[in-house]
Amino acid sequence: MNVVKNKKWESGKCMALALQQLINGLTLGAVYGLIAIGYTMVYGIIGMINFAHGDIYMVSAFIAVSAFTLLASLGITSVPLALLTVLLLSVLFTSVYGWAVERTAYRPLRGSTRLAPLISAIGMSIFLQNMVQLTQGARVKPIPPVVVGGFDLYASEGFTVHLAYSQLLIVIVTVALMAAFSYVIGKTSFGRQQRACEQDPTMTALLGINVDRTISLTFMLGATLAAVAGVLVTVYYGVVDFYIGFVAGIKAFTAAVLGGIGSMPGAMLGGLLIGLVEAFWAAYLSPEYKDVATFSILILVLMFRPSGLLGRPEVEKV
Amino acid sequence: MGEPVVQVLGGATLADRSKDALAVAFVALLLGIPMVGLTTVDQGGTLQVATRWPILAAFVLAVFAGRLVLRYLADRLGERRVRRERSLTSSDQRRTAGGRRMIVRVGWLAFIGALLLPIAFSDNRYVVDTATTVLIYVMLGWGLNVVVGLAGLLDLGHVAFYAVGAYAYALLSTQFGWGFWVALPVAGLIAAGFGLIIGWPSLRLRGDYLAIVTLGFGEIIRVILINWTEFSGGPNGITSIPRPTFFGLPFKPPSDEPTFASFFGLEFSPVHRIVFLYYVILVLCVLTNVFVTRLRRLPVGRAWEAVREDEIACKALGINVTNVKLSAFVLGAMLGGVAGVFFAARQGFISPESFTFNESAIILAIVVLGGMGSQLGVVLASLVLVLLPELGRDFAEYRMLLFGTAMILIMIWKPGGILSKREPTLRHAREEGRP
Amino acid sequence: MSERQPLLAVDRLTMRFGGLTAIDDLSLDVHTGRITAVIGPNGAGKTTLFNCMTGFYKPTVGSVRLNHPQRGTLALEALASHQVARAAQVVRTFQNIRLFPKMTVLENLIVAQHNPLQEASRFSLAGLLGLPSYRRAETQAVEKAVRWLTRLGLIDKADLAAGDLPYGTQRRIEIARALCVDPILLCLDEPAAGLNPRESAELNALLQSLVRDDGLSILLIEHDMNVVMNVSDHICVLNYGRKIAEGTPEAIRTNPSVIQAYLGEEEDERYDGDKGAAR
Amino acid sequence: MRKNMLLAGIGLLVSAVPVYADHLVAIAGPMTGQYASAGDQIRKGAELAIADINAKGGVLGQKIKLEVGDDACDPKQAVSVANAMVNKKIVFMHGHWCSSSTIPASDVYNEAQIPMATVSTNPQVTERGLKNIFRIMGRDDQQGAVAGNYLADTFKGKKIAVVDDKSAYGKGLADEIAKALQAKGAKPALRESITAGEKDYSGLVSKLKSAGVEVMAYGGYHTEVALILRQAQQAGLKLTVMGGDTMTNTELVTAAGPASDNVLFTFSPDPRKNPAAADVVKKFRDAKVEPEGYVMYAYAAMQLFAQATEQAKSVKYADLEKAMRSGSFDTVIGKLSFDAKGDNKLPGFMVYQWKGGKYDYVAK
Repeated sequence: MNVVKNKKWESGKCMALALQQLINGLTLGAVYGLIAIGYTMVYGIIGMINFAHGDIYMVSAFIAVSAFTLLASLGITSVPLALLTVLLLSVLFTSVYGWAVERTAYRPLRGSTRLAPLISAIGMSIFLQNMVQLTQGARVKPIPPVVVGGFDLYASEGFTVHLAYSQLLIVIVTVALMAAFSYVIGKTSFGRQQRACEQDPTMTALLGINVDRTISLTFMLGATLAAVAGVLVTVYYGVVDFYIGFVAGIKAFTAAVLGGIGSMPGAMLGGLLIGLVEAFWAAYLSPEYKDVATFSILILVLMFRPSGLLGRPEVEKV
Repeated sequence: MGEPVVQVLGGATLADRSKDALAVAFVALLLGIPMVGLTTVDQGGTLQVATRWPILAAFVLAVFAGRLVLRYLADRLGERRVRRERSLTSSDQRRTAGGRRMIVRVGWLAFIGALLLPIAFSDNRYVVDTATTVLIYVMLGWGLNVVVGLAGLLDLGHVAFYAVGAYAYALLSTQFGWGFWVALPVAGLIAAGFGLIIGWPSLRLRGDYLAIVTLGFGEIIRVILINWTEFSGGPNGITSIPRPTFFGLPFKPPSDEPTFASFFGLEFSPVHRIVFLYYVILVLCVLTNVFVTRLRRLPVGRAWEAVREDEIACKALGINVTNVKLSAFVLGAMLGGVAGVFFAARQGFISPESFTFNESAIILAIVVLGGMGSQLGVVLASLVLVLLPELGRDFAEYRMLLFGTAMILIMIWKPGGILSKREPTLRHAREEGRP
Repeated sequence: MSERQPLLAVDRLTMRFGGLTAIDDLSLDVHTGRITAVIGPNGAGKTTLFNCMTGFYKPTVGSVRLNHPQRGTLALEALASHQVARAAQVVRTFQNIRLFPKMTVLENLIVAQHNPLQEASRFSLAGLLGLPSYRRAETQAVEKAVRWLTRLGLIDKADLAAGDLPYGTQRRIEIARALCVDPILLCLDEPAAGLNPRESAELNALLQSLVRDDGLSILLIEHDMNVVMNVSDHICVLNYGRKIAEGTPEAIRTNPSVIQAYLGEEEDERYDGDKGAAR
Repeated sequence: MRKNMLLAGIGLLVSAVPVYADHLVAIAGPMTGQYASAGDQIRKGAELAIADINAKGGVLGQKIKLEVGDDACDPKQAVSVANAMVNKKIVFMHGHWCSSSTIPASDVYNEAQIPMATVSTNPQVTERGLKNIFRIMGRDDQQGAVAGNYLADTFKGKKIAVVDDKSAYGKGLADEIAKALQAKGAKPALRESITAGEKDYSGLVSKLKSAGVEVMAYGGYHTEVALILRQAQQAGLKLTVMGGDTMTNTELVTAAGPASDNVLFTFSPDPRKNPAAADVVKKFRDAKVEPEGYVMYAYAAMQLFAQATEQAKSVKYADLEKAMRSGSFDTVIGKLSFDAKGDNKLPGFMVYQWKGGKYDYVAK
């Protein structure tokens, strides 16, 4: 008797839990996706894994914390105004970081071996982490909740599915950003130059396009997306520390490869997939093995689709 | 929008240089505002912004002056190099021959130095222990050098085999009471087996995909070690791992059973064990070096390099590329496992937190900084990468910052690594001289 | 009777990439002791044919049979690319030269003898121990390499890194390297591209001597009509993946459809060749 | 043979002659990295203690000098630090802080015969039969029992989840809490692990919510607790957390905000409440150091060394070890004495609660 009742009770709740995790997973995945695009763009244009990209995102989160605190001390209480200001500030400064990282650590290595920039990137990642630790302190940095409240979507047997406004914000900003981004890549002259550089940098240079500048802009654009992700994460979780770049970086890089490195829709898809896998695995199966699940899926996908989900299938050029 | 940094050619005027330095200082200002100029401090449970404008000003000024000086030096050096290169092209051939002899000489010197080190520092266990750490990394580096440097396979998960070796020895010795000398080769073989299992599915993937898959396997092994408590002790790790014995004679204070000290009539000193471990790994390193150097001159070694250079051409010549890659991967895994055994023997305690991705990154950095494929380069890079943080202990919190900076600077200075010259595996000129 | 049996028989081969048909129902025979040439405009499917024959692509339909004098009939389309070279002794070169650029010329040629040497080294054990059996094998391998290098006039370059040498030299090295595999059928993908007239004439002589003195059979993709018409015994013309003509050089020279499809382009190809030679 | 003996004798004589004018003592812990704040507390506590001891004339007529080792909580670096310290010929070590650093380092100190006092709480620290190690803090198993019993008594009938962060410390503590709950018949409703260092724990929160959990016993560090509390609040889940000694860190309050009032934790009796320590507490506060967390323990460790040395009249290992094992010492954390394993006999743990940015014993 008891058991039967329990079962029924569980099934309604199960639905609610699934819905809740769908929301949580999509939110998390959107953030991964935004960071992953930075990896994918840089890989597309110069064929290197920019290991410092996760740390660029971390830098932007710290900038956001400073900016939020500054605004609060200036007495700016309007949430949309504060958000917009912080986004702009963070994007501005973070893109300078993106530019400077490429200029100092990668450009001198252009045209050398494939691994040299990779090691330089690892060095840059260590540098940025420790730089932030030194200048901003090793302690976690919290901000008071910025966007509070949310909707209760659906209630079942004591479990309410809750969609926080901050989650909604993340999804809306991500969608808007993706739309703007496809426009930039697809329709503007920068986008054409960027795609041309991806295909054949030598030929692009011969056509009188400044390849260096295009690459710099690509890094800045990637940093912009990371900056937005950093601000969103600061708003959503409210806590940042100098180590977040590494964890998010590995996940986002995995997302980029899963989606097919070089493909921007692929990066977003990969990010969402990993976010969902993590959310559902954590809720239904053992959260201890969550990372094993993520990587196993990656490995399985690569076995059967060696260039990722949306990557161009590569015919071996002989 | 123009690029703020203008390429200044030789013969730049002071005005050009200061304009360039001004641009750089402007970028430094933008970089500095959020990180140096502003910070947040915790005041009674809430954050407050603190400003540090004087430090920011000093930072920007330092960048300006630094850029000015650097630019000037770079121009001067550039001019001189151009002049020197013009006059020196003819003796290039001789110089490389001289360089080769130099490398051999440096190698021997390093070996003799390594041999004498414990005698020179017989009462300094810190030096000997640090040297052991260097040798562990040399071993790891040589293992990964086969995979990355020779076969050109980007492996970001080498730490997996290091972990497998360490855990294999720890479990074999604590659970089954195996001695160091039996467990050492077995642990190496187990690591090689893991190399086979991981390599077989992933080696068909192309360059960077291989990188992320190996990274994934490295993480998977670490996560399993953390969670499978019954098997690996979970996060607690494995404690009280037996130390190696001198062919059955333990390094212990005098007791009833014969010990190393009592057998040789020495006074007991804990340094004996450390020196002994050092010599064991030194001997093994020498063996590894001979082994890898010889392999490189054999068909399999040449095939590794050929696969690195052009996989498709290898296939067209009838070389089974998968087998060649797998052999490199398995050998690298085995050497990684052996290094892991030494790590466990040095620590006496292992836990999953010693086998994170950071460790893989350091090993890879050793290979690339040293110069891909160069045996001596790995030794030099291990010295740099192990000693830098150790010497940097006095710099305390600046230590890792300097470490990261050094990695970038060395790469910019020598993108091919410290020793990037490739040595041919055989020569026609000498072949003809043969009887 | 066995004279009649072709060395290599391509039978109704079709290769599609998505919607694009690169080779369409192609049949072709290559006979022992002859130089067979495949010509056709750019994009006619010549290199794709090579890739299908040598295991780099799996053909959509059709078969490629090799009648090996010792090993019987082999289905090349089912073999992995390295097996084509190893078991069937069909060895190819590449249109865009694929040497091992950082290795020396001699090393390039020794790598080509990987399989017999690897066997002699007995899983590297004999090699590690430096056993005489292995040392003998290595000496023989070096001797063979030196023989080919001498014959192709490359011996003074033996210890130089292959990637640093001029284009024409690299082409010859690639051929020498392929010869070290002991092929029965040598497939050359535009061996004369980028050669100057003198080098091209030397190539003609080399190809003919390989067939005459060494008993090789050669399948050739070439744009340089000089080479094709002078050395080929048999020519097959492709256009848009289809065979449009086949026959002796004389027959091809006068074939109207070939002239229409291909020779109209000859001027362009000449120009290309000159430009390559000028590099 | 005789010559050997002679040499050994000379060696002994030489080593008996003090080479250093000062007694070198050392602390080791995470001075950099994620847990740098704990290392900082230890350093501040030790520095003041040594200043005080030296002001009173040092020990055995000689001053004490402090060496600081940074292991960043990395086991590999811990062994390096230990070797470096042995080489500097320290006579006493207070450290390390992370159990995973203390365990491998203690082997080195044991071999070199250097006594050590540690605050690492993992049972393995003293369970390996090493004679040189003394623990001045409670053990995770005691801690877990206190926390488990308190939870079972206070939150009778409510659903309790036990969660850990897969660190040696966290898992050990969580296992002991779960065991204590079981013993009291309050079976945990959920037993989960999370990965420390991540930011997203919404999966865990959803799971707690769907299981109707109101109380979460947590083994791990404060950073994750702050995040879980924030995310629980966001998801509309009111959660009470029971943690271990790491919750003493004020970062918890900064990061979790008002939700930190829902955090209970176990910690040794607050040394600041020890009337005998009032002077020292005042001294710290005058120096603008709040004697929280491990500050007083570091002070006590140095007191332990000074008093043991005076009792033994020697800094030689054999004498010191004997004095420490048999003696009893008046320190700012109470009267210290040790059992055969090296665990102290102080009354173990109290339950605390955060209230408005300060922690105090929980109101009964």
